Amino acid sequence: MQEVTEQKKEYVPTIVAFCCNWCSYAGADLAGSSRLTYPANVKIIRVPCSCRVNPMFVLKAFQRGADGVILCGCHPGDCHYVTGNYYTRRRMSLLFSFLNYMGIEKERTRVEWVSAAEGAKFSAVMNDFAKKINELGENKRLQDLRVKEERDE
Amino acid sequence: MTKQNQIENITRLSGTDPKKCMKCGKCSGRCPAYKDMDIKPHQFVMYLEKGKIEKLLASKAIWNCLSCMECVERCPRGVAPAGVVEAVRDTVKRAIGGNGIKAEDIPPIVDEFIPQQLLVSAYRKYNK
Amino acid sequence: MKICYYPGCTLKTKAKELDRYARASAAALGVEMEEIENWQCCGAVYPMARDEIATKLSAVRALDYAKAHGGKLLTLCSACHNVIKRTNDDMANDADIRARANNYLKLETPYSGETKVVHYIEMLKNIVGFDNIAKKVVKPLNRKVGAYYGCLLLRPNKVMAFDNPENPTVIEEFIRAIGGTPVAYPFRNECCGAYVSLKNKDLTKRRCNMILESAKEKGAEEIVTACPLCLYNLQKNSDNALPVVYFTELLAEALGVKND
Amino acid sequence: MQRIGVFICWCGSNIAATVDVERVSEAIKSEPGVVFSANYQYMCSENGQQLLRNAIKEYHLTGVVVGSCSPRMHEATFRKAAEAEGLNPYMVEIANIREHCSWIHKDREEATEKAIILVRTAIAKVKLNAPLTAGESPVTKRALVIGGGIAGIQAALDIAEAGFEVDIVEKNPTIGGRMAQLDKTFPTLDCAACILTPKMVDCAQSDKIDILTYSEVEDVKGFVGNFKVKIRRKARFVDETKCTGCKICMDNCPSKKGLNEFNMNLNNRPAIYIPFAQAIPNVAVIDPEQCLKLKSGKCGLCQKKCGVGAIDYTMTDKIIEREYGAIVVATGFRPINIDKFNEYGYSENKDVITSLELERLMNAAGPTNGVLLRPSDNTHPKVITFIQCVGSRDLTDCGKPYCSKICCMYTAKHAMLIREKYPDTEVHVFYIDVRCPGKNYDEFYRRACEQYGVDYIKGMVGKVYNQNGKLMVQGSNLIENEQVTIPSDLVVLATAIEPEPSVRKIATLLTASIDTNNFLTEAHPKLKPVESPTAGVYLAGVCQGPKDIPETVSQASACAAKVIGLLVKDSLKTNPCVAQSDESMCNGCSQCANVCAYGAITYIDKEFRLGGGKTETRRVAYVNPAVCQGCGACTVTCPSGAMDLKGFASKQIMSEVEEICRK
Repeated sequence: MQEVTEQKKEYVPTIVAFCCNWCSYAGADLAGSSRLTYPANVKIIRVPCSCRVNPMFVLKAFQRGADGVILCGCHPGDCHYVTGNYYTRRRMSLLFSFLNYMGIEKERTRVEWVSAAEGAKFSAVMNDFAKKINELGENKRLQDLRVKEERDE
Repeated sequence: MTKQNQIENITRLSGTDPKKCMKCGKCSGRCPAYKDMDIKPHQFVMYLEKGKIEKLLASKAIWNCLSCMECVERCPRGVAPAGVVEAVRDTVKRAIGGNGIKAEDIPPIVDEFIPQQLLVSAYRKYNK
Repeated sequence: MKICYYPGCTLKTKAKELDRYARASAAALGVEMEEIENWQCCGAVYPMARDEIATKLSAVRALDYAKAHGGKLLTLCSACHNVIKRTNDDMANDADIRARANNYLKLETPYSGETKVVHYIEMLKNIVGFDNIAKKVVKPLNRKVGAYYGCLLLRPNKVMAFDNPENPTVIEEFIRAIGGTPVAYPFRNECCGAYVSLKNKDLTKRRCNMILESAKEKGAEEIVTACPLCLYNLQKNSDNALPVVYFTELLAEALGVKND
Repeated sequence: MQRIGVFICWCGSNIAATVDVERVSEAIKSEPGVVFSANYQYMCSENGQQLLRNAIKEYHLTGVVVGSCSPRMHEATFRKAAEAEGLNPYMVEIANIREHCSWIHKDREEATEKAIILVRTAIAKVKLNAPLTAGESPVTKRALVIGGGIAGIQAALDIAEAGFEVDIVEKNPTIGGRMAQLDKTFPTLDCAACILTPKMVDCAQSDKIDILTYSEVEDVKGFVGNFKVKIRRKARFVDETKCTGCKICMDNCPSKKGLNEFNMNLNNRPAIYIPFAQAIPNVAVIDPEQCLKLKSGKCGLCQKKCGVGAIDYTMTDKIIEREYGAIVVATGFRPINIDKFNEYGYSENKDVITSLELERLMNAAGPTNGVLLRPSDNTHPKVITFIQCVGSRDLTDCGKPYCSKICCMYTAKHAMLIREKYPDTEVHVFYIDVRCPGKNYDEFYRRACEQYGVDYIKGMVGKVYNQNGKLMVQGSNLIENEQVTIPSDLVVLATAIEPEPSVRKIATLLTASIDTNNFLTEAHPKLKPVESPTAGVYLAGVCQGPKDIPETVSQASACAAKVIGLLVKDSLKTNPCVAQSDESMCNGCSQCANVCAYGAITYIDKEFRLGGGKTETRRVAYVNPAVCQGCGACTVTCPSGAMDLKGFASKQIMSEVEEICRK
């Protein structure tokens, strides 16, 4: 019994997933209706387009103790807003390399293209990403300690 | 050298990607040495793509290809069949006994008009 | 004006006329061909295999010399032109070949394709000008001449950029400039059989007969070429449907310097 | 003070089986701002919606969160219900606890915890929601169709049929386009003119359609429902209202050496001409480059001979301005220039022709009156060789990387027609692949082989050359593994097609995006195939991608349906979730306008009060809410943080992030 409680207390990472409304959010819906599982610690935020994701949001997530952030958008060339995902790709590759420089491992951040028809891919991507984050463990690099204290209190 | 290494080596030497071939046959439609090619230019690309290089290494075509670049010039997909032929020929002649022409065979065929250019180019093409 | 000149081996032996008429004509046109020092054989064929470096070095040496002596290198033999121009393109655009060739040569400043390779015909067209040549013609040809381009001047077009590889016209323009009537025929850009004549004479003979007959059918009385190997094959490995001469011979004839 | 109501749906057992809905409701009750928390079996049902409405009324809710299925399913349902009770619909948020939770997690504990977090996240967002009102913009009930080929004609006819006015702008002197040049059409072999010209006449007779030929779109301003377009009416030198199309001018014109474009330059036409017998409008036009009077002032014969005084040498271009609610682009195609494909000898041999030239040679109204005679000597060709994929699927700089789609079928058509009309003719076709997907298409091609004895050779041609008066076609026969040479009398090249180059300018004017091959891009490759990403702009025909006549007509009718659906509205509701710039923060740097794919952002000079009676004028961004599609690209680009997206504001998303990370 004691052992089981110990296991329960094992660290569960927090993963924030930004999904564009037209492709990836719909892909996640399809994963759901196809009952394709992925870990419950992945939480999705709906945005109109992946290009709506401000680098600030990613930084905010890490500051608040997220362990991984993933952005999903339409495949290049298929963006509902024509070129939005190209901006995402450029912005995020820059941001992620900065974060890597700061010690947020490259594996903690990711951009994936998931279409509305790719429920299976959505599930596979989330499983894989969650596995990588589990391996990396807790992210403390950007965490705001004041936030952590508030929480622990 | 394993066969896989050999395939990779020929592909590298040829400087061409056989997967780009769409099998239209334009190269063979133009080849001026076609009748003397036991393996046709498009087949060089196809056999390399499929990894069936034994046929290529044993072909007579490598000694009859004129390196005229007609096939390279006309390929609509940017493939260079002549590059594959040359890569196979180089592979054969670099192996022991792989030379395409023997030194002792030359004097009898040399006439007084034969330009150096011919001897040098034939030697370069056929021998190590 | 002076220009660095790379003659090549064959022009010193079996193709002396190609060289001699070229020099005499150039002098008549006010161009001084300055043979570069210590040139070595270009190798006669461009090695296509990606790992061939040593075989390209003599071309690079000649190019590097010309770089320091006016920046242009004049060629005459089609084969030399092909090898040197393609090697020059490698040195300019292929970082791997450039690095490895420079490692071998240990030049003071690495060579990276700065020299401009100019074929004699390109010189006539772009530096002297066909209209200026026409003005200096004293003995117009007055006959029907078929130009034979062969492979080496034209292909690969991306690198050679000599003329339209399917429908070349520059030698026809040249023939017109020296008072001849050019005859275009479909096989003027097809291979004569090249080095294969040493191993498969039959193939070469079929090619050469086809070329000459096609030119004859279209009305040519004579064929001109810029390549000693093409000339040899067309003359010696064919049924001699037409006489074949070097283009420089016709130029010298028209300029009245053939016997200089 | 916010008063939030939370409703957790069981979705029968879809949610309730994995998520402890009772526990979720209970946990949420203590969240700050939540004044009502309940759960119900089916929130989307009549009763469920009533529960929501009652709670809004009873508890004076300022915001609503529904924990249910995906917002893509029922967001609209719940927003409507809220609106019916007087709550702004944009004060409703959905927590997706079905697709994103109950359906993918097996552990009840885990799923319940996640559901609580998702609902809390939605609460965090809704607290920052602002009431939004969809704007309205009026609709000009008139459509513009650019291009008067079969695509433009079909779209215009369908729009007119629904009772809306429509203008066709065509740059040539007549409508009809490429289809008018064709002889027969596949796969039924009916004559192109017979099926096209009645439609052209319908256009001319419709009181709803205004045909503006010899005209080009010069400028486009405005947005969906409200386009303002300038059209250049090129000087025709013939009064359209007077000309009767009697052709007396054509007979009398002394300058007869103009190349006849309609006949692919295969014969000549006078300087004053009507392109073809069934031209609409049937009105002459003067080619100013060729007309002696216009060039040198000498002549004037046509004016003297014209019985109705229609000729006016002083005519100049005119610009007219009109307003439209919707625009259909149908600019069509042309065959690519094949001068660079010298291996086929097109420029050297008169008897090497393109397929479109063959159409004219086979056409009864063509230069040979429909008798197939080869151009060099006007004799009957006995051996005809077709070469497919000339410039299609070609990555060199002479060709196009795509398949032109129509060539396999029209080559089969040509081969069949020739064998039908001249059974003693030998017909060969060199092909790489024969691509005939479509109703009755493959059957059509097989008929060419099986019934008409057309010789199909798998392989590409390497060279076409002239020998002893024959065109020698040398190519591969890959099945036989042989190089073959076919002595032919006529060689026909199935030339690749490309978008009519004028489409580039039109795309720029419309901010419609264009791909690397100059095809216009559709809004979605599957689900929005006729919409341009620019609202109110629709695409028909080859300007969007290679296609044949049936597909073009379908697409044109689809465009018309979309246009009618737009024009039938008196006003357009605009998506209120659009970008908005905080003018006090904007520094006018133009970055946002640069990333906007829709051209929704313009700059205005705005006066700001500085206090003390002083004012300052600054350049600030203005987002046109009718044009903005709400992607948010500009919000991230904005360096000063002035730009934000309503409904997905930075603060809202940040609070969602915080809530998810709250442990």
